[in-house]
Amino acid sequence: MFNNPVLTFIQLMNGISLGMNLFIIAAGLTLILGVLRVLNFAHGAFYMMGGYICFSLVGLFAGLPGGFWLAVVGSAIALAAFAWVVETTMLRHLYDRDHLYQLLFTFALVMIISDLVRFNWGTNVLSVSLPNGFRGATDLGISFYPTYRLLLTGMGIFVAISMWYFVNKTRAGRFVRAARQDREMLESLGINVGRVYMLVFVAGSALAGLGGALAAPAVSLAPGMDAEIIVQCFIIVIIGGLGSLGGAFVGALMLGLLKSFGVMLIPNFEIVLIYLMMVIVLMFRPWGLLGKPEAK
Amino acid sequence: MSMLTIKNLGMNFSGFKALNGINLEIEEGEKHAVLGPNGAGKTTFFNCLTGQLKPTDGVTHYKGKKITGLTPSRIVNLGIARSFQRINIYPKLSVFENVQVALIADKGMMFNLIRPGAALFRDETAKMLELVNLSAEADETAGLMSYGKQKQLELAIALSSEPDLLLLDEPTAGMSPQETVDSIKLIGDIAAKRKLTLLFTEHDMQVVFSIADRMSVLHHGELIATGSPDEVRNNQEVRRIYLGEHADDAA
Amino acid sequence: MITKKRLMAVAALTATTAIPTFAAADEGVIRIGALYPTSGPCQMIGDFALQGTQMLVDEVNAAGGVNGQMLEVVHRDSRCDPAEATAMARDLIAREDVDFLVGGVSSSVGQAISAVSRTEEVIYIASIPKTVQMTTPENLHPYVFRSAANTNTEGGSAAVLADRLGLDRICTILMDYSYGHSLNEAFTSTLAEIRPDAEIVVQEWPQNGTTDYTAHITNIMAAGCDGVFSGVWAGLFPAFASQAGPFGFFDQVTYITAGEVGSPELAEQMGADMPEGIWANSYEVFYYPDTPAHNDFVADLQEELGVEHTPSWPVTGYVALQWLVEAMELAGSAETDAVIAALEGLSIETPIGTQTMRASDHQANRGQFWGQMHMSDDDAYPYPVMDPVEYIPADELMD
Amino acid sequence: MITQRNMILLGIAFVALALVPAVSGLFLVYLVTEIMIFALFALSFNLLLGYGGLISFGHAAYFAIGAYACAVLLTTLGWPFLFGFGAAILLSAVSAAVIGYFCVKLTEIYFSMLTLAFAQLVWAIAFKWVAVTNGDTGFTGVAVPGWMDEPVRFFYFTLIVLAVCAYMLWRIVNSAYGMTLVATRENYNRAEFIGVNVRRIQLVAFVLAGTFAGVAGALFTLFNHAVFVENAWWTQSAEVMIMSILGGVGSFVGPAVGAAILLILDRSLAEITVYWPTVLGIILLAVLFFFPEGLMGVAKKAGRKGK
Repeated sequence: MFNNPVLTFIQLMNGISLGMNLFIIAAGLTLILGVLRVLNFAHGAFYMMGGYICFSLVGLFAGLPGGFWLAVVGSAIALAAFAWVVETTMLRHLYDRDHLYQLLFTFALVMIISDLVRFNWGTNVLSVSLPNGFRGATDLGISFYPTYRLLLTGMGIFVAISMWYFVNKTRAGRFVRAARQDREMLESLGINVGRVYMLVFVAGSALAGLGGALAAPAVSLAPGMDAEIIVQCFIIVIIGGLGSLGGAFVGALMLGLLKSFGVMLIPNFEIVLIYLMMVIVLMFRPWGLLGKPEAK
Repeated sequence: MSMLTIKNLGMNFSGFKALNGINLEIEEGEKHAVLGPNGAGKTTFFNCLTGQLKPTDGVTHYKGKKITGLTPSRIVNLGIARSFQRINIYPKLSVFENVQVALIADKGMMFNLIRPGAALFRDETAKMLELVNLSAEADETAGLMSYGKQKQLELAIALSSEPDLLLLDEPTAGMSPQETVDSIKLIGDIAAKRKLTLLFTEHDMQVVFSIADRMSVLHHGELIATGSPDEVRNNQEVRRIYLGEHADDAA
Repeated sequence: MITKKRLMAVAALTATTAIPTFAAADEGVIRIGALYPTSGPCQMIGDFALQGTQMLVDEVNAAGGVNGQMLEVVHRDSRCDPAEATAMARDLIAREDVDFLVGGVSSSVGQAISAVSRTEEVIYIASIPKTVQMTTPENLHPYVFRSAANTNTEGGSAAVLADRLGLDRICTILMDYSYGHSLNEAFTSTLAEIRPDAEIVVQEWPQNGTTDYTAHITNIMAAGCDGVFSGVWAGLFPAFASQAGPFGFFDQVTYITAGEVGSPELAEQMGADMPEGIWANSYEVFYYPDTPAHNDFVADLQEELGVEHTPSWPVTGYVALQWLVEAMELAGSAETDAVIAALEGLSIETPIGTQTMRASDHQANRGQFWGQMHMSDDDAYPYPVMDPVEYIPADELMD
Repeated sequence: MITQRNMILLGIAFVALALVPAVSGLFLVYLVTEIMIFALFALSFNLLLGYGGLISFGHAAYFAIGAYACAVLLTTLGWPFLFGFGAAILLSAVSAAVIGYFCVKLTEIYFSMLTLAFAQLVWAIAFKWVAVTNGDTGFTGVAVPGWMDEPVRFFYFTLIVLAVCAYMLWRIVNSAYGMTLVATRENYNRAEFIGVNVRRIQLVAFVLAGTFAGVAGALFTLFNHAVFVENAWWTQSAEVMIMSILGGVGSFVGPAVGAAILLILDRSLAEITVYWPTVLGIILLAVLFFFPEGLMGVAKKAGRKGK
């Protein structure tokens, strides 16, 4: 296959753009996992909500210039608000409990959210049209490539850089890093840990919403889309390392590339291979490729 | 041959030398105290001996057998038990069960799927509780007892492993003066009765001199003196950097 | 005290299980157990199929019932989950005392209901599941009948179309589960027969549950085929189309797709996003054929659903029940053995034409509506429609 | 002694269950059979969760392995029933031993994730190995021996298997081993320092839980004459977890009661509303926030108050 450079290039782009879309969603998950230590099974449901809300907002903003972009931003904000409600009314009361109960809480959320979506939007497959100016393909010199997927790639990189900057270069980011390592230490410094948790949960969920909204034109909306994405996100987060943003970036790229080149190299068995990869990483490097082992 | 021979023990936490080149021999029947201020590396030292941590350097032999690199449970099975500075018991189990489980483990019954656990070693458990003066509290939930009693229970659990060598990490930490006196007397009695070799860390000088027949001083991860209490007390370096400068801490 | 409460819990458990009442076995009523998904990912299909079922029941009851007995539909949610469907099918038989089972959507649910119908000796009409496995000799049993077209017909009719369109280098993209693999067998074997020179160039198998097809799209476009046979069914097609479109995929190849992409529901949903000129199929389309029977059916359905442009799935539920009703009338009874005997070889007039239930494998000769998708000229219905549209019969293709 | 009284009550429950076919219609026979199968599954799971404090997220794997093995051995290979049934259980045990060996090396979230990853791998293999498992179509037409292929007979067969397994589990959790397992849950570190090889204790729990899950899986196959890939999907693992929590992980029978509650809720809610997942979700939230010890926890508390 590599004797066709154009084909190889397009597959590379396919893998990267898919990986970048997955990264946006997985970044939110890994952030929440790293700081709150909550295995958030509802993250996929948040992603789904983001997509559906985007669908409605696109209809609402149909007349406005840049309506699609407003809808994307609106979806992220809506999810942030939703997450805030969930966190302040329920989740925060579970932090001190066994993580089993947090897990179960997110299950309950998944059930309720999937019903909310069904109630609100029905079960028809809904699609969001590609936004104006992004329907065609762009000449990259080597070949043409769909413009919207280039945009997805760009958005993924943009999110990665902004998050890197936020976590590593800002004061609030320092707290997040500290909370990831040692909650007690942060408390002793007089930081309101509860607020850090809340902000992380809200920001992580907003990323899920953003990812869902951006994916909407590319994947179309249907009940059950949450279950598909959550398994992929867990794979990414595990491969990269729980809580590691860089790890999520690498994991998402690996998964994207495995999907694009896997169908050429090992057709039919990529699904087995993906889970095998997850098992092997956990067996030999449970903290992930880029994560750090935890001190006992 | 010494009971415990520690050679060149070192522990390196990504660049930070928590322990460095420790050499120490403990003879059978000895009551050996390890002194040092907070952060001197006492708990790390114990953790390296008992398998909780894998030292980055050195080897330890117990009764001629190398124990470095063994898991904690293997080391316990060889006859070394320990207590912890922070209370380390089964807080939700009853006091009785706390000890009973330790006896089940000691007698190698822990993989027995058939014999009801609650019926095993009841007499032995009762005896052990009597030994540490907890008979009256047998049915209480362990985590709800007073701090001092939890410490006593901790001791009972450690003794249930029927050790020859008992490591006690700050056995009187957090106790009131009266509790401390009682507790030290208890430990001394039991050690004598059971012919135990004791290795313990302590920050309270009173305690150390009342019970130890040899002692070592740990400072910034290094052993700066070993000997009888008098020898150590008169050691120049110890006086200079420990008793002299940190007299208040040590008191 | 722990123990007393434990006893109470057991008692409470017994009480709650006892709450569901036994259906009174009313002699005058024939009970039909319908198993369609009304939650989860296949809900849309289930809702419509159930409406079609109910419509026929209402018609029959309005006309005095079957052999003087009224029909009654009892529905259970099969949730697109075979284990659930198994339990529900049993529940319908044991608790609701139904005389017949109809329904199912996915192959696995079809197989699951068929397994129950075999052990419980209750007739089951598979109205939607298409996999040929249900009627292969090792799985066939006296109680299962299929009113849906099977994958042989669906894949075979696509091959007929490929032949007619003069395609010689063909790529396939089929979902990597039994539906896709069965379609593949039917398509390739029929093609080898009717167009031996055609070559299958590349075969792509997207994973179940995937939402990204770009790698497959790229492979197909690089393979240089002139036609593509696809099993990316209606539920997945919008995503596929939005990913393939910008690559110029649909301009480069002639795209023939199974899986009801031509259904009016999907066409209305996608609107201008439906790629022009692709070939797609449907169970039914309200605008064809222009026969009295079909027009009556559409009119009734319009009234039933309160919509002008009717969806395609109701016909599946409707026809499944039609088989039972006509067989009972022929047999003069609702006795299982008599109805089986009547069903075997029976021909009925459905809204979409005459169909016959083969005695040998209990498969109806249901054909497929195929057509090329174009934006409609009708201003009142500004959606893509099949134009031209035709019915490709099943008789030559079913095996 | 409480233990003895509990045994007597379980005996009464056994007799009450045994009377079900005599006093009720076929549908209760079916429903209770299904409840008994999932009760066994939940009891096996609780050995890990309730007694070992191990949050396995892939318990469905052993259920599915037992189920598929039973189907394949009896049908494809035509083994005699007892050999096939026994070998299926043995295979679950062996798989649990192999998988568990790696899983117990990890703790907490990592343990959960590795069990999930292995279970998904089992699912992927079941999905792809069409020649043996029949893939997503499901393995149907299982050769169930004639002597049990009748609802009431199968009901009694399940009841006896459940009673035997529940008795064995009961003995196990009350054994010296069971006490040690609880100790490792309560304080991993302390258990190590009384000389307990905690990993090995946990591995034994993993294997035992996997074995009994395999029994439940094999029963499921015999009951339905079929196995489906969905039985290996992670939602099945989630379901058994929900059952255990609903009933209460702190008591031996809790998870079994939870299995009954979930199945009955599932069946009856679906008849009342299409939005049954929401109702179930809200019930789950209520349990989480107000009755974290599950139904049996509530019963115990009420009992104490009553006294």
